Amino acid sequence: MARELTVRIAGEAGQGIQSAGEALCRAVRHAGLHLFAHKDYMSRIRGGDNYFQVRIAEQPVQCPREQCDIIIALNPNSASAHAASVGEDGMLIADASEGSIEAGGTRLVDFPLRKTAESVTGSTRAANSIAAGVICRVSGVPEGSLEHGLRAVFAGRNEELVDKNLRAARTAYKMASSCPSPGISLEKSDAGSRLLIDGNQALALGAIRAGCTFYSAYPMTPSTSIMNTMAHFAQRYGLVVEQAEDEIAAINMVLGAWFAGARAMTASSGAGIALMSEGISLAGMTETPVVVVDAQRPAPATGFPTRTEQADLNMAIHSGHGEFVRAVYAPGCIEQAFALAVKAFNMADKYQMPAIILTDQFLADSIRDTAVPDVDAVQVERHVIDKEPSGDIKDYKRYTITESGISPRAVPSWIHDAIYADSDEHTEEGHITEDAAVRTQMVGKRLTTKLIGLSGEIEEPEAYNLDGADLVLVGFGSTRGVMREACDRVLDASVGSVHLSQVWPFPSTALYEMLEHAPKIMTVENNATGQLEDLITWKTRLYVAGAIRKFDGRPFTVDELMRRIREKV
Amino acid sequence: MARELTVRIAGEAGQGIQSAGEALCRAVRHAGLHLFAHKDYMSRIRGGDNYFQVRIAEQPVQCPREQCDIIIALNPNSASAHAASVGEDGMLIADASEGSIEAGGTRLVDFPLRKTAESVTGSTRAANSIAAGVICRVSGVPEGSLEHGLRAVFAGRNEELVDKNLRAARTAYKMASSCPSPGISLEKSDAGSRLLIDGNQALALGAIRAGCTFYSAYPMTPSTSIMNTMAHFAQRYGLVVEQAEDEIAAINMVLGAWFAGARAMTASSGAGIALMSEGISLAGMTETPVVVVDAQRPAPATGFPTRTEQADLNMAIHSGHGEFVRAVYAPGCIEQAFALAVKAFNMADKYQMPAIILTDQFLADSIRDTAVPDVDAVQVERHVIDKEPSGDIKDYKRYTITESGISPRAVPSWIHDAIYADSDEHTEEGHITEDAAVRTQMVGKRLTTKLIGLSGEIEEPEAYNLDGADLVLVGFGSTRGVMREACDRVLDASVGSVHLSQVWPFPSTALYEMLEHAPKIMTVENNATGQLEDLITWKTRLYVAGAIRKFDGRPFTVDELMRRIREKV
Amino acid sequence: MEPVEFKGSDPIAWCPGCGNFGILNAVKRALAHLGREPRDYLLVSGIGQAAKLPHYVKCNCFNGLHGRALPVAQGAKLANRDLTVLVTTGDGDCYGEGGNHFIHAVRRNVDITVIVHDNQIYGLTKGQASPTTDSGFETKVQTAGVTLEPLNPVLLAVALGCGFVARSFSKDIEGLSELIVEGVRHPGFSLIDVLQPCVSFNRKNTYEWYGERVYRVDEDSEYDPYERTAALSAAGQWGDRIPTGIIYRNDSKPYEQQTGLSHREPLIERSIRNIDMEPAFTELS
Amino acid sequence: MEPVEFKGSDPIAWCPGCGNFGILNAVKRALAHLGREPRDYLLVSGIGQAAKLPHYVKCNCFNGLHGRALPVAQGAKLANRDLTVLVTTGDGDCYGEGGNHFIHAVRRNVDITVIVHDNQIYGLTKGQASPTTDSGFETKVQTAGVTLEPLNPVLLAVALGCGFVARSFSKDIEGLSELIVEGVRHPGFSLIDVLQPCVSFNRKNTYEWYGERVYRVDEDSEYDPYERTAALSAAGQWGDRIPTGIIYRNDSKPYEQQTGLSHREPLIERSIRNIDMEPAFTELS
Ligand SMILES: Cc1ncc(C[n+]2csc(CCOP(=O)(O)OP(=O)(O)O)c2C)c(N)n1
Ligand SMILES: Cc1ncc(C[n+]2csc(CCOP(=O)(O)OP(=O)(O)O)c2C)c(N)n1
Ligand code: SF4
Ligand code: SF4
Ligand SMILES: [Mg+2]
Ligand SMILES: [Mg+2]
Repeated sequence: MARELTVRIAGEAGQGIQSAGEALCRAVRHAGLHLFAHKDYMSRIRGGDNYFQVRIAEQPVQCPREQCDIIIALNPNSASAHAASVGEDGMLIADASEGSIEAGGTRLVDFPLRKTAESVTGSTRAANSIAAGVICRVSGVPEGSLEHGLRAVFAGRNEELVDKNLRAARTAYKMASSCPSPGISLEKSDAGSRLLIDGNQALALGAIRAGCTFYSAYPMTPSTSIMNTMAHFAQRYGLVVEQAEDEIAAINMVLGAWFAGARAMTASSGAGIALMSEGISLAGMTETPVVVVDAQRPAPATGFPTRTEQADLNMAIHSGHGEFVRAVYAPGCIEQAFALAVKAFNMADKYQMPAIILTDQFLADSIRDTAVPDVDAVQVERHVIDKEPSGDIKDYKRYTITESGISPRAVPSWIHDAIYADSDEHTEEGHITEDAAVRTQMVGKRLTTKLIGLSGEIEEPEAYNLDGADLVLVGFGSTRGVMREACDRVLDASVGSVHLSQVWPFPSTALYEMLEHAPKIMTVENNATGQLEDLITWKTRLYVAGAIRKFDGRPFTVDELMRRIREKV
Repeated sequence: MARELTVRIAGEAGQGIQSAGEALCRAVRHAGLHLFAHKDYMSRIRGGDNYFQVRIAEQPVQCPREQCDIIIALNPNSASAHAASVGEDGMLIADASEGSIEAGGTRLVDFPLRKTAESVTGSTRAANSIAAGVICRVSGVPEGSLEHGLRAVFAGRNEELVDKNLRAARTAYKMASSCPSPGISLEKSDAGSRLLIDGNQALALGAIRAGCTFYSAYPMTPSTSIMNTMAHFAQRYGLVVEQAEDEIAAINMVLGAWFAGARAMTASSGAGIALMSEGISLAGMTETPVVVVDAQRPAPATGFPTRTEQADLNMAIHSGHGEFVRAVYAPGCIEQAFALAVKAFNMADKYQMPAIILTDQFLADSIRDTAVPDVDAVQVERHVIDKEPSGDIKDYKRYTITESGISPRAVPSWIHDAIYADSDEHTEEGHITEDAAVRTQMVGKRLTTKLIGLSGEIEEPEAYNLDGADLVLVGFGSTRGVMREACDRVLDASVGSVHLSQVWPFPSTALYEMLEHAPKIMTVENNATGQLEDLITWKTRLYVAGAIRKFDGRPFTVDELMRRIREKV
Repeated sequence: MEPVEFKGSDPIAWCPGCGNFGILNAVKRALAHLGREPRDYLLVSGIGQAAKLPHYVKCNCFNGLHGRALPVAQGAKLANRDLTVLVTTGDGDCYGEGGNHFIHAVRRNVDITVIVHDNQIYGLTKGQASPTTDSGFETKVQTAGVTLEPLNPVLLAVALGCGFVARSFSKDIEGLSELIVEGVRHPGFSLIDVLQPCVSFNRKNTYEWYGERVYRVDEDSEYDPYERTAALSAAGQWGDRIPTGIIYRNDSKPYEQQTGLSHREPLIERSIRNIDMEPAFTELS
Repeated sequence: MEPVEFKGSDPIAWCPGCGNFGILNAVKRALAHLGREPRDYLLVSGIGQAAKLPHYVKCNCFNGLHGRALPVAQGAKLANRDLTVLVTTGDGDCYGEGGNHFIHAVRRNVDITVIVHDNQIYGLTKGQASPTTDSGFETKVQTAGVTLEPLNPVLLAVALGCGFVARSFSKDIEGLSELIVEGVRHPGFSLIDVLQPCVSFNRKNTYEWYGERVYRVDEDSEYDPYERTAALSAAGQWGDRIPTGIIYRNDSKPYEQQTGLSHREPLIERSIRNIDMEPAFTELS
């Protein structure tokens, strides 16, 4: 096992934990170390109790740990609340002079966070930068890296502010030499030149790469930062980013843009995706491509707005009335988020259908140092009739019956003929029909025939450590990293894992072949009913011997997963 | 086999086929004969080609035939279009003087429909009553019954209009003595005292019986006549019937009414139900009961607005984000529509969840003579705390954790305490929480625990002719009648059937036990992907050997079903 | 171009005598008058009788969901600003199911022209009250007569600051086609609410009923549609006298100009085969 | 009753200094002043910061979906007309996601009182533009500033014929609580749009900004809220001077009176255990 440290900054919403955490990530990466960071925050703007946790390691890491080596808390309440999360030899750093702290048996290191901030900057606001300074010092991150991190996060803000925070952090860095050491010092690795992005940024970048020029959505946690990222790059990449009046408008605008010839995307979380159901069905009927991201959060209804869950799988597969083809992708990491965004555009375009990307708050908000994506590994394929040949088209019919079920899609105004797209059952020309025979033919084309092609382009499930495994974990989406690491760490049994990054059409054959001889299959899901487990039963008839489910709104840590595996074997 | 006749009135929208058909139904029932009538109509108000078909029999009948003994067409185009639907010894009655008719080999009986209407009433509008008169005469329905039927249909209209139509029909009745006879004369039976209602009326009556006092919906074919029926009875039963601005408003108004202590319902077709997805999820989270009818029509999107399909099964089970309990009923006939409406209210109320009733255009618009429902066979159960005991309640918590998972539901203002219902994850008091342990407990209560009780109250699948059957048909919803009759009629094999009137929670155990030893299972569904078949595989792992699917927007006739069974065995 | 060059091939499914025929003729005339090719127009509609119109015209058509025509039209226009985008919608489609899109589309001010076939009824679903149905009107659902205040879409649009608000009568084919031409030429969101007799379900607001009431605001040569106060008062009129013509105008900048979209090539012309990710990657590394 | 008797037990999750505190106080005062028991009030809300309010008041609460408070409130009121039903909602909740319900709830005129915490921003989702955000305002999504025309909800409501239209400022606790009392007493739909500083995300429309601009329409003793023309013009004001108080009133009959509901026992009092189906069966046989 690589050597590592897990550190956490805890405090109220509004205390700047987010900026301190991001600065820390950048500092760590600058120091040449790998990291995995995730966020835990409440649905409020001030107060409460949030944290930002960074796992720092010599090797790449893809999931969080349960216990921390160092927790720094920006106020006494948070300190008390987080004391139990400090690991055996770890420490809780907090400002004991600000109020009483219930640290239990945890080693408490007193540090004058607010006072230092005040004395250096004249206000307590910079306590977050103080925390960043302390953490860097204690974890052995060089002072230069700390500065780099802070500068990056405050880039573009006024000089005075940047200066104040830098001074605060530097002072803290010095003062923290008196803090005890966690007893591990990490060796510099090769992380320095890697990207530092979260799951939502990766999706947005993938969409931009795929030629998405129109984005419309309605704000909803945890999808909103996709819109922020698209807006951020709108100018540079010439995108139109339009906040819609509601999610129904968003998906219908996106459909209009695709129909007109652009590539477009929308995103929301479960409630918004539920509202888009009818629009998804419209995409199915009119054979208009569309890419939709569902950044899942615990439901039903409003649920836990800022937490994580994987309980929209059934909805993603079955939402919308009637029957039509769709693809549902479930990226397991930041690289897959980028690559599958491109694939979703290609497939939506090719099969003229909705492509849904299922992520969740955990993946959306997790930051990891990532290799710069090889943009050529994921080809952008365009599936409308190009402008040049468009001029020669005669007697165009939008819904021509073809062998593949795919009717060549032309761009309005590029061809001479008029194009009719219709949400009623329609003729090849796209006009309303009531004819039984045409209906049967169109359903065949839209559904059965297209499905044949689509089923040939399924993302293969990814096997890890399957050879000789006594137990195989199966999961989809954001649990990929934690499953893999559990395979590596559980030593009293040979554990393998299979990760699905596409859940519809379900990779039935591939999965069956992978698992047919597995002695024992166990699903790992962030939901309560075992939705993946049901799909496996339905689609492969394989026997799932056990299920590890978690639905408290928190992601799996590798420690919890290992414990639960051990309980079951 | 009982002796029977199938007759059809065909013509354009706006020619009064609907009224003539209804008059015919009432005449037939008055004559003491049984009947099954269904409608085939286009999504337009004038023109096109519609028909109204009545199967008249000495014994009760529950499904349509493919071929007709008598078709009367109100214009030459319809005559040509319907000629092929006339059975071997049948006849096509039409007005050959109005235009050329392509009757093929069909026996064409010329009758001056429009001219007679004109000469008797001064206008051709009454041609529909002429048709009713002719059909009655030819089928042997007494003149008195014909008059009864017309009077019933025109009840409340002005006397002159009634008189004109009666005179037209009587004249036609006389003139039609010259028409050939179909060679069958039916014996009077006992249908005279039975109700004559369609599936939607049965649902509305069931809802009224169940104490539904608030109905809100947005018009959508084929659900609209539920709203019409509720509105029709609003005054008599003191109902509030409110047309909503959209389907989202409808379900949310209905939830508000339930929360306040009333019983309420909404209905739509697939597109509207898709829009309600988020509201259904809200019902799940707030544990507010709600009854929703999905009168299915062919989809996706707008599809075939006036035709039939059973392709919303998956959506009914999985719509809405997140995980929560729900029940989905699928009445197979008019009696079940009434009884399951009552049950849906009881179960929604008891388990504080959405209860969805899946019907379709075929059942919604089919009229059959039906025994007056035994209202005591379906008990109305009320599951809120009554007004009397409410006064004594102290420290009320809306979401108290109980052994059954059901938290007693109090009515605002009846109890002294304030009631908090919340769409966020909440404490027992109903306040927003972010706590992981509370979440886990609430999911357990809402989902797992309640499911235990709910699973004990599943409508059992209904077996027909299973003993020694070589082949068992399995279906849900509106195919009940046609499957049963096919069992009776297919003589070259022993065919049984199992009908599911509840599809969620799925009656896994009961179905498994019924079918475990069946030599061969075949599903019968009005959809393209075999959604019931998938449920059977997933939930019972039984092997479905064959599937009869129909998705052209038309219902199965018993003749088609038999033919398709024979092709497969 | 001639109107006949915009004749569609699909058989018409409206009732004989329906006011929609007049609107169809006016649309074809306007498209011909505007002089673009069929390929350059896009008609977007929702669901209803009105929404069938695009099938009867030779030009591009997206016939989507009930109530959702406006977002589709805006998305299409933003993707290809060279298209001339019109919406043909009903009073239920646009002000009922689609009400939220209506108010926000007015605010967004994308350059589209919206023709509402306002028959004050739900035609296709057989005669329920729509948002514009007069109070007291009885239907199978509103058995005791409509109790809701009818929506006045013209007043609503003026109140929302819509840059082009007009009313017409489907019988006045020439006047309507002129308004459509004007609406299309107006840079920004244009509303044309068209009084359209439904001969099957609206037995109150008939050709005669409208005929006796409509007058043109420009009969009064003083009437200045740029005057908001006068416009608000004209827009408020309904009953014995119903104003038609351009009720209100202003010169608010359309979305495309505000966002600079009108100075850039249309989104659909952008080559997407090899978008350079370096700048983004660099920024995020 | 005293305001303190309406104090809820749930800890408040708003930011210190938020304008919502003033609204909360005004609501408690108004409920106390109106003199009913906590059990007789129902507060319905959607999702957003504003929508958390009912948790902080001791009375019945239905905290539903973003944008959907109005239909829930209307359904509850129609089921039990004896409840006093209020809605606490945000500018995004009520005019954005819920815009369609807003325009039709005004038309339906059910006797509920709607308090919109109008902070001209999406607070809970961290500062995107809402329908009422001023043009030019920059956010993480509207990086080049809002281009849409801001919605004027007061003008919109007057144009829709709403029977009680008021505006207030959250700092004016007394004035607001009086308006709430008036709104509740008004038989029919009442709108109170409350200017509410969001100290975390709206750095433009601050306490000071509003404070410098608001004035009460009844300062002018001539102002008659029953005068529609004057009301339309007052409602149209925004910018240097922002009118508050009761901008518009009329005496249109509420839904309950129009439909006769107010003369019958509330739906929830109806015994449902043995409803007699004979009349219906007889009619249909
Ligand atoms: C989501 C949804 N709800 C309801 C319907 C049913 N529906 C179709 S058209 C229509 C009303 C049409 O009225 P209007 O828009 O005024 O058009 P008109 O037929 O009068 O021209 C309705 C309610 C639908 N197709 N989709
Ligand atoms: C269907 C749906 N879409 C989006 C959201 C996310 N959301 C929660 S609150 C909110 C906006 C809140 O703005 P506003 O109503 O103005 O309330 P404020 O927080 O400003 O008081 C949004 C978009 C949601 N919960 N549900
Ligand atoms: S129903 Fe009315 S609106 Fe529809 S086509 Fe017929 S006359 Fe026209
Ligand atoms: S974000 Fe704004 S509206 Fe929300 S609580 Fe904070 S200050 Fe108030
Ligand atoms: Mg209409
Ligand atoms: Mg707000």
